[in-house]
Amino acid sequence: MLNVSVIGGSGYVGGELTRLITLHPSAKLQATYSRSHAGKYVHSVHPNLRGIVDMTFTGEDPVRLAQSSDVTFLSLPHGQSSKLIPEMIKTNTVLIDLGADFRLKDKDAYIRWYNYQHPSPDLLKEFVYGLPELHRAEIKKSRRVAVPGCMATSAILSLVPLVREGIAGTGPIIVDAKVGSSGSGGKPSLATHFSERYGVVRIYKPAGHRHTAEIIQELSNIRNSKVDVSMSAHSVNMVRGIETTSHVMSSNIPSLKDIWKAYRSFYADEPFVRLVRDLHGANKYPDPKFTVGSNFADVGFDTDPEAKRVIAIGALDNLVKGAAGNAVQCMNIMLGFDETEGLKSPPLHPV
Amino acid sequence: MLNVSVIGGSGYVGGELTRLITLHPSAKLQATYSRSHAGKYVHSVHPNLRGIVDMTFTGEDPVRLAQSSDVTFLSLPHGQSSKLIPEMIKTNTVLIDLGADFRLKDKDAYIRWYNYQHPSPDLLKEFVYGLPELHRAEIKKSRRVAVPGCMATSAILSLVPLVREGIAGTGPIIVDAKVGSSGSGGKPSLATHFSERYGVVRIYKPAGHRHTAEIIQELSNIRNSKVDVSMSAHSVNMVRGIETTSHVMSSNIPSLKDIWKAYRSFYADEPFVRLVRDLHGANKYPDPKFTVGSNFADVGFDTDPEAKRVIAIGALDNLVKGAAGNAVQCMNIMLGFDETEGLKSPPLHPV
Amino acid sequence: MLVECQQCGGEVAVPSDAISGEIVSCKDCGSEYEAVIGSQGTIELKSAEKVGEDWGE
Repeated sequence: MLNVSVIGGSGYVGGELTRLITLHPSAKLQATYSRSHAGKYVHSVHPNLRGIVDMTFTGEDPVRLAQSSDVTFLSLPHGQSSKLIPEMIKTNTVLIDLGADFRLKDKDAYIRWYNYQHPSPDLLKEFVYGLPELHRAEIKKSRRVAVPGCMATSAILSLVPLVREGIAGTGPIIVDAKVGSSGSGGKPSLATHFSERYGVVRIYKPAGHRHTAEIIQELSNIRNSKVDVSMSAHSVNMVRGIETTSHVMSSNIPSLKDIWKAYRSFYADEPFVRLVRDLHGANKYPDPKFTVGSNFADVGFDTDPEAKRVIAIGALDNLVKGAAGNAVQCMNIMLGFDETEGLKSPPLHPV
Repeated sequence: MLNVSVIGGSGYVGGELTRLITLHPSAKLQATYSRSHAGKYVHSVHPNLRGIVDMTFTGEDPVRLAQSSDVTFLSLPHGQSSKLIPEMIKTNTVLIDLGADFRLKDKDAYIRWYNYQHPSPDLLKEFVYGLPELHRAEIKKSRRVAVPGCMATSAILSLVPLVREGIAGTGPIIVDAKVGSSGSGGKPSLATHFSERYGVVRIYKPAGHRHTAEIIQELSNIRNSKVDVSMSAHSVNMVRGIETTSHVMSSNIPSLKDIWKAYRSFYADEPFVRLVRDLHGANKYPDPKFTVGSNFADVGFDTDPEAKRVIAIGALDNLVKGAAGNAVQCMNIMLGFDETEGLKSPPLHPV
Repeated sequence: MLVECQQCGGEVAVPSDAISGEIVSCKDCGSEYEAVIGSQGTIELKSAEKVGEDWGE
């Protein structure tokens, strides 16, 4: 049995990691660290886990916890893991960081997108960008993974086949993202105050959203040249879920059948990517409503030839494939387990 | 591996049974019957199951399906299963009816509560009321179970310890139920039209709700004398979930510590009942929000001595412990599996 | 070390290395206690309940 520690266990992602670990046949939760909730029972913060996780949060030094754990997940607010990782990296724990501090390869990108002077840029090359569909081989050989941002995951997965075939990347790509409230975490604020948050379609970041950096990095990597991507993000009336609609301006718009071929050839064997483009019914394209609680990323497309535009659609559960589920998938790859271990729950519907 | 058939697979309960069967290590879905959707892929009706259940609905005769199945679940609209069961009961399939047709022992109760002349009253004694917490021994010996109604399950489980200790049952018990939209199934109507259903607190049945009959039957059974129970039911702004607040008028109101003792002694070893009464935090009492997707029934209480009133609170997921999950739990008991087999998913939170 | 909760009769787990004044809570009902460690290592629980917050809507 793997000894697993979660550093930052009281947040929604920390809670989701804990939930998924209880479902993993070969992993056992050794400790869940939360400075602010130390000594409190896990279920006082995660009521869903009452009767399932009989443990209190620990306030013990996270580096010592990492030392005694086979796998250490870090789900801390931005800028926190880069304070711990320089020490943790000296232990032989497998490190999976769900924060943004080690996702980007270029330290200048952190200044540009996060207005953040990275304290240990030399460690950036130690971490693999934790998107199995793109970096499975590298993840397999590594012990250090940085889990992608939730919006980036949805946008990248929906765009990769188009970039690879040269359909996307010749012109600008505009990602229009819609996000559920769980994406902004468990800390209350005026923005998340029910009477203010309920029923909004709030474009909280028209431009300059941080996840754009990862999308540019990964798509440019595939195309071997800079890809022009920009993004706008909206809060909408849902708790779990991300939907990204990427507008691909392209001079080269093939037939729908060819696009099917591009997506199928790239994703045929992927356990967690589903192609969704149905001619009938109310649900023809990907919709986060049908991914809730599962590690699935649903991907679809359409074309708008007159407007020289291809539309790439992605939908996933921001807490699962957008964070904790993807982290467990990377753990499975690094530790040699079947990739679906602990991640087999079908989405709930209706919910 | 058990061969399992679902008769009535296109509804929300049929979809939930299908989802849970995919999680059961010893059960395999042999067929899912839907007259109206015969020939269509399961995921055309249950998009969440795309890539998980690669099967089409069958229109084959349900009695023949039952003949070739180890276990047959019936999740049909009210009045349908009593047309099939007289034939099915001659086969040696294990029969689990999620409809109301065989829940009540007294055929006159069907006239009183359902305005329904039961076509085969002699078969009523063949079925055990499928609430394991009350009838585990009988279910174990039986091969015919009628799964309780979702509101009845929440009310009964929250009231049983009080009835058993003579705290509830001396005076009237008024159940005030709040129900999610998935309780009214998958068929669209004006009542479920989004712009009409969204955000309501709609008391759709102030009196005479059918599930009252089961609550009276089971509580009177415990008390060995008629218990005066009535219920009002409301649709509220949630998809999954039931919350019942039962107002117990009682001349005998013990201390909170004694009530804890009554609940703990009855439910200490139950795998799916959680006692929820917390002094701190925003979530002191049971709330369906923390049961979504799991087979848990959360139960809690409070006292109002001046008003001679004890308040018993129940919360569960109407599609899981209120229907499909409870059905699978009964299957596990009848077939000798561990009761939690296929039902181990923790609730999702937040959702 | 398990001590009976005065509120609900449940079991309050007091860590073996608990020090006097340490706050422990009851797993079942959440009530909080201050651990009072006697000279011979006896453990007593003193209620540490301040007035519970009211989340009145």
